[in-house]
Amino acid sequence: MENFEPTLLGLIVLLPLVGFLINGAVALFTPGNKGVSTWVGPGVVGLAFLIAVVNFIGMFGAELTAPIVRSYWSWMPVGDLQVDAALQLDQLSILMTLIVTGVGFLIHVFSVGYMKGDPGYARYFAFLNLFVFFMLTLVLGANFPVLFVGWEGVGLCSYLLIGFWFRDREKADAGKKAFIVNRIGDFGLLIAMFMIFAHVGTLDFVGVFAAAPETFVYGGAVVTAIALFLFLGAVGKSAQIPLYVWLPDAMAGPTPVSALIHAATMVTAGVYLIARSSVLFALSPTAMMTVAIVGAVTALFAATIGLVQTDIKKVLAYSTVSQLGFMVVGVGVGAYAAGIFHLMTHAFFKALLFMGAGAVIHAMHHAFHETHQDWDAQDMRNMGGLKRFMPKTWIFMWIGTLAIAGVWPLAGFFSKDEIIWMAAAHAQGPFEVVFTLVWVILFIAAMLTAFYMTRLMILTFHGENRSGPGGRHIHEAPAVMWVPLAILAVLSIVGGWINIPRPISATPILGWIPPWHTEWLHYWLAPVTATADNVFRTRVGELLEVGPFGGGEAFWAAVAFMIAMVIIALTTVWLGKQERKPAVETPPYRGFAKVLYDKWYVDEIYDAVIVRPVVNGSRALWRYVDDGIVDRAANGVGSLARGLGWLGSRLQTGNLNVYALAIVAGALLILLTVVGL
Amino acid sequence: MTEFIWWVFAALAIGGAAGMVGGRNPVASLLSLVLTLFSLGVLFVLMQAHFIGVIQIIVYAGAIMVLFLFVIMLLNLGHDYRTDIRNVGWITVGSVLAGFMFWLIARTFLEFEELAVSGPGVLPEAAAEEHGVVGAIAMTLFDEYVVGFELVALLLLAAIIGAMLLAKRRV
Amino acid sequence: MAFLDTIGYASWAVHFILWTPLVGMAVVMFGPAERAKELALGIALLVFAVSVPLWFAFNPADGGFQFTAAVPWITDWGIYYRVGIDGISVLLILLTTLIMPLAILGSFRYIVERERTFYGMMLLLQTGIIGAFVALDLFLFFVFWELMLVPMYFIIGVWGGERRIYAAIKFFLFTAVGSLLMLVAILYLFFKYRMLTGDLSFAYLDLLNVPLTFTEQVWLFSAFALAFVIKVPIFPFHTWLPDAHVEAPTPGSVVLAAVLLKLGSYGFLRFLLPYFPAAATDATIVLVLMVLGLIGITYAAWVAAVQPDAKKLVAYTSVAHMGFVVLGVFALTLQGVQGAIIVMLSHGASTGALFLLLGMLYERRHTRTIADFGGLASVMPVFATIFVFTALASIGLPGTSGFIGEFLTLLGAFQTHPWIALIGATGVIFAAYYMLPMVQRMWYNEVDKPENRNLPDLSRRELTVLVPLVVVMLWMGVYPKPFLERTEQTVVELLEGVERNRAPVRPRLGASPPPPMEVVTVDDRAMPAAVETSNTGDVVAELTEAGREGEARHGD
Amino acid sequence: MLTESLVLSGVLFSIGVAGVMIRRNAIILFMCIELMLNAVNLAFIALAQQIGIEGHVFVFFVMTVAAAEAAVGLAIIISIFRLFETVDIRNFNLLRW
Repeated sequence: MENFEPTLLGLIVLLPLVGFLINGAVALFTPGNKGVSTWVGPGVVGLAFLIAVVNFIGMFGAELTAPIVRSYWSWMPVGDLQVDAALQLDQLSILMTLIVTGVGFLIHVFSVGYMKGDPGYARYFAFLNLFVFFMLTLVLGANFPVLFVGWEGVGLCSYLLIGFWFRDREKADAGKKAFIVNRIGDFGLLIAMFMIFAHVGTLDFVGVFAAAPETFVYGGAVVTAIALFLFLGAVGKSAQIPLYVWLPDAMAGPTPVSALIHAATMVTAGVYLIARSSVLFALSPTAMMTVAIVGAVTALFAATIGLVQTDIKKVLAYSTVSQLGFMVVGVGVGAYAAGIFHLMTHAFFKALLFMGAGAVIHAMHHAFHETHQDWDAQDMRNMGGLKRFMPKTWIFMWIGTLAIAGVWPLAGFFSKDEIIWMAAAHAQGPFEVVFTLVWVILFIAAMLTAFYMTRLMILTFHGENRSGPGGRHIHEAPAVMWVPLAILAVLSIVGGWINIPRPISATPILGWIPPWHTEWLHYWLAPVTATADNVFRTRVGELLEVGPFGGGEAFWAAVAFMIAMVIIALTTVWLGKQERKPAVETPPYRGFAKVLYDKWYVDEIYDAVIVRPVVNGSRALWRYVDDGIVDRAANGVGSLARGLGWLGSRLQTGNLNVYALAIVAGALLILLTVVGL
Repeated sequence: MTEFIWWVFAALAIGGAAGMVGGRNPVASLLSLVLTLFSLGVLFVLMQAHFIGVIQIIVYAGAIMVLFLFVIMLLNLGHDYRTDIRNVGWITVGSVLAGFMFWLIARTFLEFEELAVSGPGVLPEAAAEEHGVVGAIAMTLFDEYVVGFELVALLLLAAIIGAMLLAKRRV
Repeated sequence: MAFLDTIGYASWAVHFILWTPLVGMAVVMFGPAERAKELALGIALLVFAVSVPLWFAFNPADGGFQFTAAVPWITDWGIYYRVGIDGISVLLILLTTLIMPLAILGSFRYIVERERTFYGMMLLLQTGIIGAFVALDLFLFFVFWELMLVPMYFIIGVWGGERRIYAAIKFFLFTAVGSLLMLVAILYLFFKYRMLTGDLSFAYLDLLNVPLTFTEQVWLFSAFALAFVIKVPIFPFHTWLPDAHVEAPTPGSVVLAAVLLKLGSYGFLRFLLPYFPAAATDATIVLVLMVLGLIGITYAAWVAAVQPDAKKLVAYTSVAHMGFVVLGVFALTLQGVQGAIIVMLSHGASTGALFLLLGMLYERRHTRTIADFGGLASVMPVFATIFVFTALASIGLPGTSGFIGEFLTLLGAFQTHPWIALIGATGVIFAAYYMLPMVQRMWYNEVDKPENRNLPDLSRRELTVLVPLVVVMLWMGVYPKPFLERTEQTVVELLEGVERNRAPVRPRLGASPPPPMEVVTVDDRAMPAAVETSNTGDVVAELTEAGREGEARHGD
Repeated sequence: MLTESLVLSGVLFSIGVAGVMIRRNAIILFMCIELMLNAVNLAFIALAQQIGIEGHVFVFFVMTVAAAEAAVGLAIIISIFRLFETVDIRNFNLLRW
């Protein structure tokens, strides 16, 4: 290893915190002062990004084989438990840092335009900076507790930002729901930490992952339990079945927040956690299978809901859940690099799509505001034909759509197809059938993705405008908003070129990508995932070269590309011909579409099966157990004493003769005991 | 002779006591009690307690009983002839308990007499020979029990004030 | 440090902290009525100022008692004024001295009648609490333990809400019942000690050496435990708490939640574990207590979630938090006990702050019903910020004190009772379930009540009250090492002692020359105290001599 | 005469006891108490012959206390009478349950 010294590592994390403090102070004491927030908010994140880039360049040349851990202070030193407030710099964490600060910076810049005119401007940037701070703590933390600080911290910021317009009860509710559901995941992460400490005796990443292969029995119950509890944490944060329900509701927050937190960064924390703990998962085939199944089912399930949603953000939200399912499958089948790869590309194109949607909503909102129309600015049925008014946004969003649909040579093609292929390549060992099934499901989900994204584009940008009188007031977004979109659009195109699978780069047409290293990300992340890969290789075997139904990676990638193109084309033609009306005039869905539109009634089922019983149970506990039994028992003892006292008081007749009699009788008793009969 | 007088006054004392408990008219009861107290005074004298005997007659049979009489008269209770003695049941129970108590007391005293104790102190006769009848008590009272004596004086004072306050007609 | 030596800090600090409030009570009660609050605040601040150097003067490397002193009191019964501080009590004392001035400052507007008596009672309460923390003589401890009840009874009963008498009596009876059995147990230990050694002593360290059979331990443990679990309180002895909190005036609630409850858990550590190690490690007893703690965590959280009264809600959350303490303590692991202490401190800061905040709201709106509020965040942003922060600290958000405590207790409990810790960890979910809806209904949503539209934000005085607590919560969350450090050695020795003495009958007394039973840890800095302590044995001997002579004279 | 005196004292005391139980007139109850006090005085005097002059001193004290008691007691009876217009103890039972 070269002599690589991280540059200002602590400052990366600290800068957004400083930003938070400044913006927070502004928000509390001079809420009208927007100038400070405009510069400080994006500025600190940009600076952090620059520092991350410097470090990345340094690491690029250094070929690190072990993580660099910087311990700042001893946080929880209790006996054997020694937890430091420490940051860890390695290939995975620098990559995440780059995504968080890079995409984060762009979204901050976009927000300057989007939130202009909001009375909570400074508060918004305070929360956003705080989020970046926690997210960086999460990805840079050198042990589980520090990661957990970030983990819960981003949950907090998500809560605060979803409920940013807290006057609206629905939005506040959504924030609350997100926090509580996330806490279920946090519970899993906590238990996992306890188990790790109980069995390994440390919570430092370096220590745990080094000791894990020797400490745990391969496939044993302990490591499976740990992995599953970790996965529970990931399920909560990365919105997988059954805890995905908070994410669609989370769209109540400002759209840049959805882009940053609920698409690009926070929700991918679960994927990061699994990749980070790859060793533990690799040691438990059962856990890996569970992860893969959950990811695949989520990918398909969310995609089906996305097919019929009319709210532009809801479509993107379910799309995010679906894409997160892809990533989870990636890390679940042991393709950590593929999962992280998709995480990265997804951060680009989903942030792009969300901010594009944000620009659209922004425009629609202003238009409806001008004409005092009481229409939903997010309902795609009220849009249509926007490409005329917002050509830049239109182009950028098409790029994002093609990227997410997996069209060559955009980023999504490489990352998504790698995951799909990896599911097939891992279809061996004890759960061969399962992985095969996962692979098929992912294929279907990918096709659905192409459909619903194309539908979104058609409904929003193509056809006749359905905005009523407001249509005349729709304008293109300002530069501060479209420039970040442009940057992300470029990244959505070229972002995938860093990790072109070897079989594809060897393929004639598909392999044409000029300057980038083949499978670079694999090499880059190899030091992080090496242990896990070793475990897999020794226990299960080398990856397959041929898929379950024959054909190699390049073949299936080509097939997927073709199918995606066909679906996009067909959808464009089919939907382009349909007649549409604004939301108020559209009849509600019927039949199966309604089931999909109502999200398979999962929220209602949860409400009936979990939420209501808990609330009613709580009320019953209070009324009947606490007041009815416990308190009544306590008061009953009091009443009993009072009753006995009442009985005793009957002796106090108030008649002196009786008292005299009692005295005499008592005196006689005493005399008797003294002198005897 | 002394013994005969003792028995006579003992009988009078018991008779007076019985008369007091059994008498309907409070004034009659009171006079019976005076008789008992006077008899006791005589008995005290017979038992070498000349000073106490005299006080008994002056203070007790005289002053205190007159106080009682005053009160009875003041409250005009003399004419109330409705009996205030409780019914037969109470009389039976009361008598049985009192009798039982008497039996226990008497038995104890008899046993005590058998022990024939004698204390370390100065016997009344000897003291009276040395200091005279009054001096015999005075020597003890003002020497060893002087604190108690003073306290009793305070007690009396307090009782007088208390009685005045209590009996005073509220304005 | 050098400065502290120069003024002989170690020799008088404890006594000063202990007795100044009592003197202050007299000053306040007989001072000018219109200056009562300022006087009381001044005294409380003085005590706090004097107690702060304890933080530095306390020697963390020493697990025993420091700043000790022993002065004969009722020598005929071996009762001494014995005080001392160890790692378990030092932080709790500091918490008390910190909370008191804040509670007093926080009640400036709340208390409008009988001010002198009120502030006098607060100061008396402080003496009682600190006394219970520093007492090293079981009799003295009991005196202080009971002394606390009196002012608290009056604080609730005189300045409370509508059902104050009910609440005050309930509080008093619950606590008194428990403590009476504790008194019996103390006397049992005393007489057993006398029977074995012929000496009379209530000294903590003397009675520690009384050998007990397992059965005896179980009975005495139960007697002590009852007193403590009622105070803590643990399900099903908790019902006095919501009533007391709801009816008590703000400062009463603050002190009750922040400090008074801690005496129960302090009792666990001070008495239950070291005195009855066999009982305290018995699998059944531990299981019962842990399950009760667990019920407290989950059940209280559920019940809290549906309370219409914000103060009652917070009161129930106290039960839930103290459940974590029970879990941590009876896990009997270093992390668990350390975590329990942190939870105690953290709960003191966060719940104290919550009660203060609710009190400030009450001063503005004269209601505590959650439904009467709504949308306040847009009216009072600073208030909202501090409230939300405190609420989040209370539910254990990482980076605040609550997390450290809950994490360590659960981690500690997991080492010995994984299943219980597993269920206990669901408390983090339920914490969000009770706290967030309250926050939302009070602070978010639309401002739908016209009364709420023009409420003033926090005043400077109110900020002064709250900011120190916020700082403490953050400090403990970000850098808890100084706190952990101060308690660690004591806890280590405590657990070692428990482990060593698990076998029921401890053969220490009589069998071998007893270990130095008087205060062993004489600190160099505690010079005058040290002289007194080391001579205690002789003093006792002399006094007994004198007593015998006296008796002989009487015989003549 | 010692035994006889002591027995006499017992007789008088018992009569007093019986009186307290069976009479309802407050003044007579009072008198019964006085009788009991005197019975005890008798025992003191009788025993003083054998044990010492202190017995006389005690009788002296008893008498003073009795005098004080009589004064206060009678005063109480007077004020009670003012209130209830009777001294029958059945009528003043405010202190029952």
